[in-house]
Amino acid sequence: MDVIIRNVTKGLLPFIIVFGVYILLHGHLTPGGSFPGGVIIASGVALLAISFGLRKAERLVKEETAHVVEGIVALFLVLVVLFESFARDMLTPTGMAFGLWSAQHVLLLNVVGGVMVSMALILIVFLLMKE
Amino acid sequence: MIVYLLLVLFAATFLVLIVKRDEIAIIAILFSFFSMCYMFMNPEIMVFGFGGWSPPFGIVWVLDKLNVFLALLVTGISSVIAVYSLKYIKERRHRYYTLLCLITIGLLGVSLTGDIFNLYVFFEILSVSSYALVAFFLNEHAIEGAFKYLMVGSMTSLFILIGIAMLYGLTGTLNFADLASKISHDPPYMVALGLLVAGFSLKATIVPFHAWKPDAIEGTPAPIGAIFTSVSTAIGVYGILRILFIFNLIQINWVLILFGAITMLLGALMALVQVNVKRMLAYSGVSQIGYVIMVIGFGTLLGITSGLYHILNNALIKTLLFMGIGIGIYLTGKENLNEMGMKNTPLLICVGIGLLSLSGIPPLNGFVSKWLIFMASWEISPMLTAIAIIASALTLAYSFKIFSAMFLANRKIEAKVPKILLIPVIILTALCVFIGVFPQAGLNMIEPAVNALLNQNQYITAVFGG
Amino acid sequence: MIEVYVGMVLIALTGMYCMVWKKNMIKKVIGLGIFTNSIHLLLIAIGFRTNGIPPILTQVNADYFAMQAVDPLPQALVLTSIVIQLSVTALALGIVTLAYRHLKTLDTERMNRLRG
Amino acid sequence: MKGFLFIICLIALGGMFLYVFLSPVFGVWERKEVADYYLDNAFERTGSANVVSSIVWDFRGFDTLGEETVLFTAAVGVFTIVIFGMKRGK
Repeated sequence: MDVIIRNVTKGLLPFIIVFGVYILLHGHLTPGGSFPGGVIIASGVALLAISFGLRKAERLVKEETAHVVEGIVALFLVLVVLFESFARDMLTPTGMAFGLWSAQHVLLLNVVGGVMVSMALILIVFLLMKE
Repeated sequence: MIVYLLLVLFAATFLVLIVKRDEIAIIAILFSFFSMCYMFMNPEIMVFGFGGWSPPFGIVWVLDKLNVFLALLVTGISSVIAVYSLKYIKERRHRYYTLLCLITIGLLGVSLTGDIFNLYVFFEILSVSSYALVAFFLNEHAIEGAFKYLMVGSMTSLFILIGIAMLYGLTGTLNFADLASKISHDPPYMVALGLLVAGFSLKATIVPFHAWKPDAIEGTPAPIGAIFTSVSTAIGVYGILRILFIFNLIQINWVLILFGAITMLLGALMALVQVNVKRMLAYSGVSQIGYVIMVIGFGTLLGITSGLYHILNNALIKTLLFMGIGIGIYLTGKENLNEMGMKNTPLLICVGIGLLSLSGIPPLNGFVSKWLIFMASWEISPMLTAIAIIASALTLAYSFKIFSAMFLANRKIEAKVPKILLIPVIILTALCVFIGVFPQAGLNMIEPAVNALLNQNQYITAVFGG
Repeated sequence: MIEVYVGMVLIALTGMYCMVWKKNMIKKVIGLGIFTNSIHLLLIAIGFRTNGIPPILTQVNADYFAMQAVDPLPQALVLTSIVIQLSVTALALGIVTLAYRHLKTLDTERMNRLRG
Repeated sequence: MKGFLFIICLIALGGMFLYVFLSPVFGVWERKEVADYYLDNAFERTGSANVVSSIVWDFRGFDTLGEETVLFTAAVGVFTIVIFGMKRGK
C-alpha cells in the first residue's frame, strides 16, 4: 500500500484500539457493547494487516495465539454465563447508578465477549488474507 | 443437571483444541448420553430457566417426554459415532472432534430448548458445524457439496428467522408455552407457520428441499453422513412437530401427506439408479423420512406413534449402514458400488441385518415400524398403504443391490477390520435385533412422547405453574 | 411504517434473487448478506413506537422512559443475528477461496461441469 | 421461461410477507408485555443503564453464549478449510 495509508494507519491505530476498549468498558451505559467494541479492535488490526502486510500484523497477534486465546476466553464465558443461573441474588447492583461500576457482571461479560469477538475476527481476517 | 451437562460439553469443545486430546470429546459425549438416560427415567416435565429468570422473560429449557426421547437418540448416536471416528478419521482429528462436539451441542440444544429464538441460535450452531464438516475432506466433491449446502441451508434458516420475527410481531413473545397460549388460526399466523415448516423441512429433506443431501453426503466422511441421515433429519422432523404442537394443529393435514408420499416414492426411485454407495444411502434416508412425514400428517395416535418409532428405527439402521459401509470405504478406498467387493464374515452379518431391516423383513426392527405405518395409513386411505408398500418394495430392491455389490462380487478383498470400527457396528446390530424381537420395548419409550405431544395444556401448565 | 415494510420486502426479494439466480459464488454470498440485512431491518421495524427514544436510561429521561422507549428485545436479537450472519459469511468465503484454489473458477455452472 | 416463473414465485412470496406485515394485529404495542417488563425492571434488577446490553448478557445471556459458540465454530471451520486446504492445494 502507498505511503499515505501507511502513515495514517500508524497515527490512527492506537486511537482505534483505545476507542474499541472505551466502547467495551461503557457497553452497559452507552450504545455499544461487546460486539461493536470487538469489531472496532479487530478492524484496527485488519487495517494494519492491509497496509503493512500480513507479516507485520502477525508480529502483533499470532494466529495460533488468537485461536488459543479465543478458546480459553470462550470457556471462561461459558462458566460465567452458566454461573448467572445460580447467582441471581448476588448479581443485584451495588455501585453508584450510571457509574462504570454499576453493573459488574454485564461489564465483565462485555469485556470478555469483546476479547472473544476481536480474536475470532482477527483470526478470520488473517486466514482469508493468506495467499 | 442440565447446567453440568452443558458445562461438560462446552468445556470439552474448547479443551480439545487447546489440550489436543481426543478422548476428552468422547468422554464428554458419553457423559451427555448417560445423563440423558438419567433424565429419561424422570417421569415429570422438568423446566430450567437460564439466568434465574421466570419463563416468558428469560430463556427456559423444557424437558418433556418428546424432548428427552429425541435428546437420548441424538446423544446415543453421537456417542457411537464419536467412538467409531477415533480410528476412521486419520488426519486433523482434533478439529474433527471439536466440530463433532459442536454438532452434538447444536442437536441437543434444538431438541431441548423451550424458546423459539434460542432454537434458531442452536439451529445455526448445528448448521455451521455441518457446513464445516461437509467441507472437511477438502476435495472437489466436498467443496461443491459444502457450497450448495451452505447456500440452501442459510437461505432456509433465514426463512426460520423471518418466521420468528413475524411471530414476535404478532404475539410479542418468544417462549413456546406463551406463544401456544396466544396464537390463533388467522391467516397471518399461517404464513409464519408455513415459513417455519419450510425452514425445518430442509433439515428433514422433504422433496423440494432434498437436492443438497446426496451432494453433501458424497463429500463427507461416512460417520458424518450417518449423522446427517439419522439424527439431523430427526431434528428436522422434531422441529416440524414442535411448531405444529405450538399451533395446536396436530390433526389431519393433506399437505404433509402429499409431500410425504412424493418424498417416499421419489427418494426410493432415485436411490435405485445411483452407483455411488453414499449417494444411494442418502436418497434412501430421504425416502425413509417420507414415511415419517406422511404418518405425521395423519395426526392420529397410531400415526404419530408409528412416525416416532420409524424415526428411532431409521436412526439406528442408517447409522449402522453408514458405519458398515464406512468400514468398506476405509478398507478399499472406493465408493463406487462396482469396486467395493470384500470378504469379512462379521461385517457381512451386520450389514446384511441392517439391509434386511431397512427393507422391512419380519423379525427385525424395520418391520415393526413399517407394519405400524401400514396400519395407520389403512385407517386414512388404502391408496396410501399401497404407495407405502410400493416404496417398501423399491427399498428391498436397492438394499439387495448394495448387498450383492459388497459381498457377492467376483473381485474380493480379504481384509481385517480394526476392532474399534467393528464394535459400534455390532452394538447397533444387536439393538436392531433386540427391538425387532421385543417391539414392546421401543413402544414403551415412545408412548409417553406421543402423549406429551398430544397434550398441549400439560406443557403450558408445566412451564408457567412450576 | 408501510414504506419500511415495503422496502424490507423489496430488499429481501433482491437478496433471494441474487442467491438463487446469480452464477458467481461471490455474488451469491453478497445476496445472502442482503437478505439477512433485510430481516434485521424488519426486526428493528417491529420494535418501532411513535415518538420513541433509544432504550438507554439516563438521568434526564428516567421519568418518561418506560412510556416512550422503543422495544429493546428485537435490538438484542439483531445483535445476536448479526454475529451469526458474520460467521456464516466467513465460512462461505473460506469455502469460496478453497474452491477457487482447487477448481480455478468461481462460476457454479462451470464447477458442476468440471467434475462431471 | 424459467426466469419468468421464478420472478412470479418471488412476487408471490413478497406479497405474502406484505400481507402479514400490513395486517392490523402486527407489531401492536399492547401485546408486548415482555418488552414492558424489560423496560421497567432492567435497571433495578441488573444495574445496567443500557437495556439492550442487559438483555444481551443477562436476560437472554444463553442466546449470546450460543452466538459466541457459532463464532467459534466459524473460526475453527475457516482454520480447517484455509490452512489445510493450502497444504493440500500445493
